[in-house]
Amino acid sequence: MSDDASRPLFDPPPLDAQERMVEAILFATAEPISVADMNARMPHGCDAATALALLRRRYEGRGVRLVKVGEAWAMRTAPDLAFLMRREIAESRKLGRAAIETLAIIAYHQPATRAEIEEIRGVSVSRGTLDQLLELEWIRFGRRRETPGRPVTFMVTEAFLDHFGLETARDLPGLKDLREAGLLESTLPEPSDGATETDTQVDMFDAEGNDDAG
Amino acid sequence: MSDDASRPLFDPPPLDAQERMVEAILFATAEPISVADMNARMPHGCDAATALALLRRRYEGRGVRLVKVGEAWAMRTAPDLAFLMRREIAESRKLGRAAIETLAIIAYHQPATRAEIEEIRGVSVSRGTLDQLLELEWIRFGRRRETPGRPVTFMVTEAFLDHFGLETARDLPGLKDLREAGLLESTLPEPSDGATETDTQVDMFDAEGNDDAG
Amino acid sequence: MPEPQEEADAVAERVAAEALIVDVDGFEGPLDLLLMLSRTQKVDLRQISVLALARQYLAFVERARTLRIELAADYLVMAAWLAFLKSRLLLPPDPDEEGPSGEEMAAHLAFQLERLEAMREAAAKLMARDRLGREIFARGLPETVERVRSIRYTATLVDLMQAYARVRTRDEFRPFVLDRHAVMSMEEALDRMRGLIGYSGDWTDLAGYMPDGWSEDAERRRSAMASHFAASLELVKEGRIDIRQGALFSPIEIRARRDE
Repeated sequence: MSDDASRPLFDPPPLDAQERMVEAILFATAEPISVADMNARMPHGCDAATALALLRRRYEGRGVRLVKVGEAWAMRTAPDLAFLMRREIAESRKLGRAAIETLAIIAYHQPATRAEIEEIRGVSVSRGTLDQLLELEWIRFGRRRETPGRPVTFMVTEAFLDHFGLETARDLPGLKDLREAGLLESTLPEPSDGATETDTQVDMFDAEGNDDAG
Repeated sequence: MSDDASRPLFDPPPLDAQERMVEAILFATAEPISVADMNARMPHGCDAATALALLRRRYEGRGVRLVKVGEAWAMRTAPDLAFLMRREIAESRKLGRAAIETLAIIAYHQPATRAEIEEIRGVSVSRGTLDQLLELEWIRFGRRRETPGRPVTFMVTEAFLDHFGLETARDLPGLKDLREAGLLESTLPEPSDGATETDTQVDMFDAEGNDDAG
Repeated sequence: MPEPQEEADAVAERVAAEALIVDVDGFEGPLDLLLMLSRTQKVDLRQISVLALARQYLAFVERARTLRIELAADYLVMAAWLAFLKSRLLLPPDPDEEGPSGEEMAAHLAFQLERLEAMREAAAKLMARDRLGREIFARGLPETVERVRSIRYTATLVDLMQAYARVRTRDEFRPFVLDRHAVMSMEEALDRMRGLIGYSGDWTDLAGYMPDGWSEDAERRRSAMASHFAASLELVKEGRIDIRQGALFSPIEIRARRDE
């Protein structure tokens, strides 16, 4: 900016060049900017208001638009594209082994204390596992057990029953049912006629896939 | 995202709508964004790359333009409008000569070990110099060199490319001349005058004819 | 090289050397100093006279010494190396000498200087580019992208039941480890019998070796008997006892072996 602003030494740049300038200024400034400020930045003789009007028209219907904020102007994404500004990272994950086992134990033995869960699982139950289940609202705290230390108990929730399509926790199939349904094997349920395996107990013990039976 | 990705439930939005989306996404951020990231944010079935090509053409000659930075894309003001932006310059810490030279050596020789940098500069590289460049996120650690001591190597980053307006490290100024003159080798090339390509750097800077983005 | 030129160079060299001494700290090491000195030769680095450069450098170091300026060790190391190089370049090559010739060493030094110069120029070009935040600008008013991470955990009733079954199945395996109240292992029986066998010189009924509390309950008795019998056979194999049974289903008797 020269100090003798009164004397027009040069012709102002053409309007489309001015439009570019306004565009760059609006794009890069960290705050909304007034027409006066734009004029102050642009070469002498520029008319930011006119350039702005052109630019505004150019951005009509685009992904970004020019908006007036008080006396100043800013670029903003089009409101209908707001959904792009939210990154929804929806992941569906299988519940981890520790969590599902803990959940199962609570469901079958509720109300269950942490110590009881650990006794049944044979390994300690981390705070994180219980937190996760609480957060999922699949378990909740039950009444404290009237034993030394008064440990809290855990129960399954309505949401749990909902999710698993159960009316009550008592509807959970019993161990015998599980065995009969073939759920005690890590492999597929046995054929319904039971021709090959005579005793479900047997395949439970001879582990995974030893095919030497034939 | 949706669990049956195979079945297109909805047709993707028309291309001009996709272009708007890419525009909005790019305007909303100061960081370069990869095509994969754009696709992840856009509705299912969108093709950000195609929309991006359209958008790039649209912004040709405008006050802001679309630039490629490594594998990502960003909106940047046109360089010829720098004079408008004087007020936006956030005075950054001035880099010392050692840091600048070290940066150049890493950029032109990458991946470069500390010993190699020292060999070229003839003086030891202080920890502070590398720290400063790491802090600026202009360099990063590369793979360890499979030589005795397994020294770490340094590479330039995407932020480096972004800062210096380079699409890839291959676009470094004068790279081709330096390589032809054998000055990117660790030793004087055989005086065979042919200035034939030697293979040491080829992996980094191979693709010779990258089409220059205007 | 023509004579007057050489003289002019010598003058320039002296002037430069004097200027250099004032701020030796301003140099980034001996290579940087050499590069500066080489500029006084006003030739392409490829044509540089390394011999002349070595002389300049050594003169510089000498001068620094007379002025009692302390030079860092690496400057002195370079001086020693250049003195060596100078002698190599001046003396006729010794055919018995190992290692690179003076010319090769000189060529490598020239290469190093050229490479350093090239990197300096590259650095300057790089810094002179239109740079982000100086000539080119990013979006000044970025809109924050909200990150909403929603993790939906899924588990089916079958998962749940399988998990429970898994836990309970593990439970049924536990007898091998935990439910020992009805099982006595052969190792246990063997340990007991090793301790007891020394006292029995005569044939004794194996049933007499059953530990207390293992004979009342049938299940425990069976296990204890079986393990003690197996342990006895083991001891027979070791040659520590003899074993006999008078008739089918009659008591099994053991005694410690005498002949040892």
